[in-house]
Amino acid sequence: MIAGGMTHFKKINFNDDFRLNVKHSLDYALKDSGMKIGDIEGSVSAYFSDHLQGQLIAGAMSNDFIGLAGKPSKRIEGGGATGGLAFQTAYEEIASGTMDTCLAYGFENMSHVGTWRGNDIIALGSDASFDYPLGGFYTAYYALMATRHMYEFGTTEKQMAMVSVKNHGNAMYNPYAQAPMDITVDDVLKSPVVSSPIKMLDICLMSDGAACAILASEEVAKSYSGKPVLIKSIGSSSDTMRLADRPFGTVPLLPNENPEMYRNLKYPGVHSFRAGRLAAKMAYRKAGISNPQKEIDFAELYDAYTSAEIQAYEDMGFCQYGQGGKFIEDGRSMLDGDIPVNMEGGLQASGHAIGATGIMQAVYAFWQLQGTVHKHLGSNRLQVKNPHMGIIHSHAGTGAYEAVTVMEAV
Amino acid sequence: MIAGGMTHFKKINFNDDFRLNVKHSLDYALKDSGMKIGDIEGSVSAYFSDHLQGQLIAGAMSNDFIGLAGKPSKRIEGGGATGGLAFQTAYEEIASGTMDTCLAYGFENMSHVGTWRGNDIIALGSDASFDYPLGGFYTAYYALMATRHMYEFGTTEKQMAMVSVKNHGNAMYNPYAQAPMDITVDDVLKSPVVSSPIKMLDICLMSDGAACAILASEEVAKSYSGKPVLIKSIGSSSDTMRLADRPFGTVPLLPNENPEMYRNLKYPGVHSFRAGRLAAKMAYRKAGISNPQKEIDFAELYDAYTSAEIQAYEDMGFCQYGQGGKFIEDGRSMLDGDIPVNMEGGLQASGHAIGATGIMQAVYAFWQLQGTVHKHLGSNRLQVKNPHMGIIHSHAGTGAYEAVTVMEAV
Amino acid sequence: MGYGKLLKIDPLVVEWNYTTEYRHSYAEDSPFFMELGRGRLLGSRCKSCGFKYGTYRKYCMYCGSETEDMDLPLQGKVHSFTTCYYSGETFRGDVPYTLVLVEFPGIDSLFMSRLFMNHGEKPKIGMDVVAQFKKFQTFTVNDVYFVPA
Amino acid sequence: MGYGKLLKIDPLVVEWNYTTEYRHSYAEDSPFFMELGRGRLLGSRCKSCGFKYGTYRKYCMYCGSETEDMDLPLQGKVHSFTTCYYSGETFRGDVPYTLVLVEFPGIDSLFMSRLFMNHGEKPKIGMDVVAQFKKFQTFTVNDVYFVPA
Ligand SMILES: [Zn+2]
Ligand SMILES: [Zn+2]
Repeated sequence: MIAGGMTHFKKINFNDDFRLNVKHSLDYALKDSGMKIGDIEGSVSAYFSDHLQGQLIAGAMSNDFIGLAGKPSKRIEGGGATGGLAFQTAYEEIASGTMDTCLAYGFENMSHVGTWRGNDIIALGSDASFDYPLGGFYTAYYALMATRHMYEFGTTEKQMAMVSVKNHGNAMYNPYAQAPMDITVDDVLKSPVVSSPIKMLDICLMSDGAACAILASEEVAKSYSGKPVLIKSIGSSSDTMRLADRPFGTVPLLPNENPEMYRNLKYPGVHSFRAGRLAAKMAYRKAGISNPQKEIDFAELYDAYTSAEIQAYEDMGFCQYGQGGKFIEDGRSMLDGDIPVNMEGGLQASGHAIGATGIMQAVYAFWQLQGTVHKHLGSNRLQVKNPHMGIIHSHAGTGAYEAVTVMEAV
Repeated sequence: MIAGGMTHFKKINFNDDFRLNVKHSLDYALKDSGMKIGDIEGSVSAYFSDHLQGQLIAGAMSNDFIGLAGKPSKRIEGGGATGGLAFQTAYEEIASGTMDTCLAYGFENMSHVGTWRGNDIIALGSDASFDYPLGGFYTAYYALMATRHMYEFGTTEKQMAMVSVKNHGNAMYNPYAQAPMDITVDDVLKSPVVSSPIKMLDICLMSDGAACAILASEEVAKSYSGKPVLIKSIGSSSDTMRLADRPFGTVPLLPNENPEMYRNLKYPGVHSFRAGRLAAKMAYRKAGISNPQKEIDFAELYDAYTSAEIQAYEDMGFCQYGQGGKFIEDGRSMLDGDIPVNMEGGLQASGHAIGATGIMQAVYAFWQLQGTVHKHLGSNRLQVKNPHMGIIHSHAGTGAYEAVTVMEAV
Repeated sequence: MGYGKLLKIDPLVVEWNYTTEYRHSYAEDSPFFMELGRGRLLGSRCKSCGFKYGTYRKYCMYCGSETEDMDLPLQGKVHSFTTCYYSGETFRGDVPYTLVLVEFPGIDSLFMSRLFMNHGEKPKIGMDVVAQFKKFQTFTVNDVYFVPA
Repeated sequence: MGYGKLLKIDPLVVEWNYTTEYRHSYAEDSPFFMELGRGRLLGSRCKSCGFKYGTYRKYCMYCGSETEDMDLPLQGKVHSFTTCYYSGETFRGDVPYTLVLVEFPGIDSLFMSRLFMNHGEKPKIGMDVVAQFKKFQTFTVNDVYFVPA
């Protein structure tokens, strides 16, 4: 990866349409790398739903707007993992020899529809025969998972609130963030319950915004950037769309785990994200990571809900299953912890413009690994100290798709 | 590629939902290759629009239905080129080393909404500010192109009708086809005008259906199939979404062309598909094809409209620009012509279940190159004699995306 | 869509309505929805590997074989729950409501449904619940719901 | 969506309505739509490479620079045309209608619009057409249309 850019994520941005958001993010990345649009050989676009855009084939529209007409392009969709999967697809465009430089860009303008309608539209991304007509919507599905996680492992609402406090607080130093907030655990606990145990301040935002990343083959990367970052490996997996269909089996183990740890755990049930674990396992294997707790220096995890961040600590192997609540309680994912998570605010506070999100994570990770946080965010406050390796992680549909990418400073 | 399958395309299929259509097509492919679902390492799904399905993240739903939960998957979208681009993405999954076997599958159930509403939904795949509100819909856009093609090159409505007669007639011998018809040029010319000069029988169908293709690395392919077919190369490109934005420049030349041929042609304007030409040029270059007229034995071209098939003859370099009408008139794309096109009926008569279409083309091309048409279609009637190389081609949004893949018998 | 209602200028924002009638076929899942009207809650048993699905599914996701219909026990336990105070637009009038995942004895996977309780009752993991059926079919999955046993 | 109207059984097919209000912002294209109300048809000229766009576009697709607004000539020629006897649902009441791509002298790209003619007149490539503006703005691109010159 040789450059990235993003727009300031906003609740409503009527001034710039999705195409212009993409262009703003791209102009930033081009300037940062000294590249011209003509240097880009093709693109992969990412957005979640036609229903949110009120425009179909929106990928092609942004493609010509930014000046890529006449070059290969296609759109990736995978729910909340859309951006993360598009980023991986751009990697594959290069790894397969199709292109030497590829732009991955993602966008979403979620302000076209109201919040309740937005919930409804996103809920149509669950089984339209069996789940959605119950009044199913995504906060409820994640809440069902959180309830069970609390039951299995003793995770508390207070621990969930700590994630919110951390991420909103981190965002105070991120000028791109939509909702920086200096809040307390009590503020979170007292915010209105949306779907028990998930409260308003446990939930990510709906945003208008875009992000992009320019990827290149190793050889070409060197000619554009003095500080490229290596996409070390990609991993992804899937699971059943319906929570009710999730199996009760055994944990796919990471190299630093053993079966004894989970003798009585029926996995994944609805407490954990099997696809997240499988995606991480694949990415770690390809990257040669045998102990993620020691080798990974930071992570951008998919915190659509605070509970999901806690679950992701476990899925990614940052701690054993069941220890996710304690992980945040012990401050290990804090900015000064041993594996800082969502240093820029995550989806909770940076924003969640669905198609853009996974690529936004890649850009933050890129800046962290380059050590250029001061340059892009205006201060060093959020810079992880000398990071060597980081991961980005996103998912869709309570884990129906998950993507984990390992990035390395070189 | 080691196996393929498809459902019978139908105008309405309320008995099988999109997931079951995918499974039917997959079961056929697995049986044909002797593979088990467990042998598939991951998948790429293809469907066009959430608006047509009434179900978002429909890729993930079919993924678990067919038994691929726990494996990597993602969805590709690119309008009418969706299936073609997904097929290429599956190729890249393997070429990039991510997987050794990959399933590409596509589906669309277009009977959820009425035909006029379907037109409206597909029209939202054009610029929602500048084009759609005019009463723009895709037949009209292609008609604007056809009108100009007739003006520039003298192409006639009768030549267009010949394409329809050919494709509907070919489909008479294809049990998978939705609308086999023994019709005459006069029947086509007398069918109701939809958007002048395009008439009802110049237009493809809207279908319910699915298709799938199993791809594998060369090494693995040999262990499953005695007759694999090589994906020789892939090419794709894009163009502006709005017809009004298309430039007036020069023709990207194929190796067997020279600038003298097109001295006075302003290209592409709205008479030709620049993205189709660029996609073909890329695919030919990678496949080492210097004269497509001599080296390509057959083609599955995107005949959403009869005019589009004529335009594609030229874009693909089967004849010079301007000679497309003559190409069909001379019978060169007929079953017994020198480059048979759409031997199984094309979108005109086989059907057009958008996400499935590009993959349906791949399956037909696969059977042709294997020489197994008799086995799959019940007779040898549509089998091209000893074909060595064929191409498949699809596009979106009057050529906003185009995909050309070269396949070779080995 | 097509004609705009002016919402604001600078930038110019218009409101468009988009509406569609969807013909939604339950297709191979039709027996499940039909039988709810007869007071039967169908699950599926794989003819080949024997897996018993708590949510109807005509084909086995583990071995690919066709399943056969089976009556689920009408009594089960709450595996997880949530009470919704917000929702999507369509269900705005229903809040608050409680969703549960139900586990049935001897069945290998779960079933999602609504749980109705008396005022003051609280859902709990492990609590016994029993299926009830709507008298007038809505032809949705809401034709079955659960109450405390 | 959410509640079904029964259409048929075996298989069970229900009809669902899906409806959304979209707040569609013309965003950076707003000046084009606003000025139609003042009888101006805006195109764009690239400040950097000089390309002249017949369809408004705030940024140049060739060099990426910002463009500046320019008045298009109100008279042009038909570059291509089609007459629609069918359409999408939204425009069902409008058929038949004619769409044209208009080329303007000195302008490098085209503009799509509706062409209105007297009964019996037929569109032709190369025919001179002139822009007309709706008196009451609909705040859509239909606020401008063409007639034979
Ligand atoms: Zn089974
Ligand atoms: Zn310019």
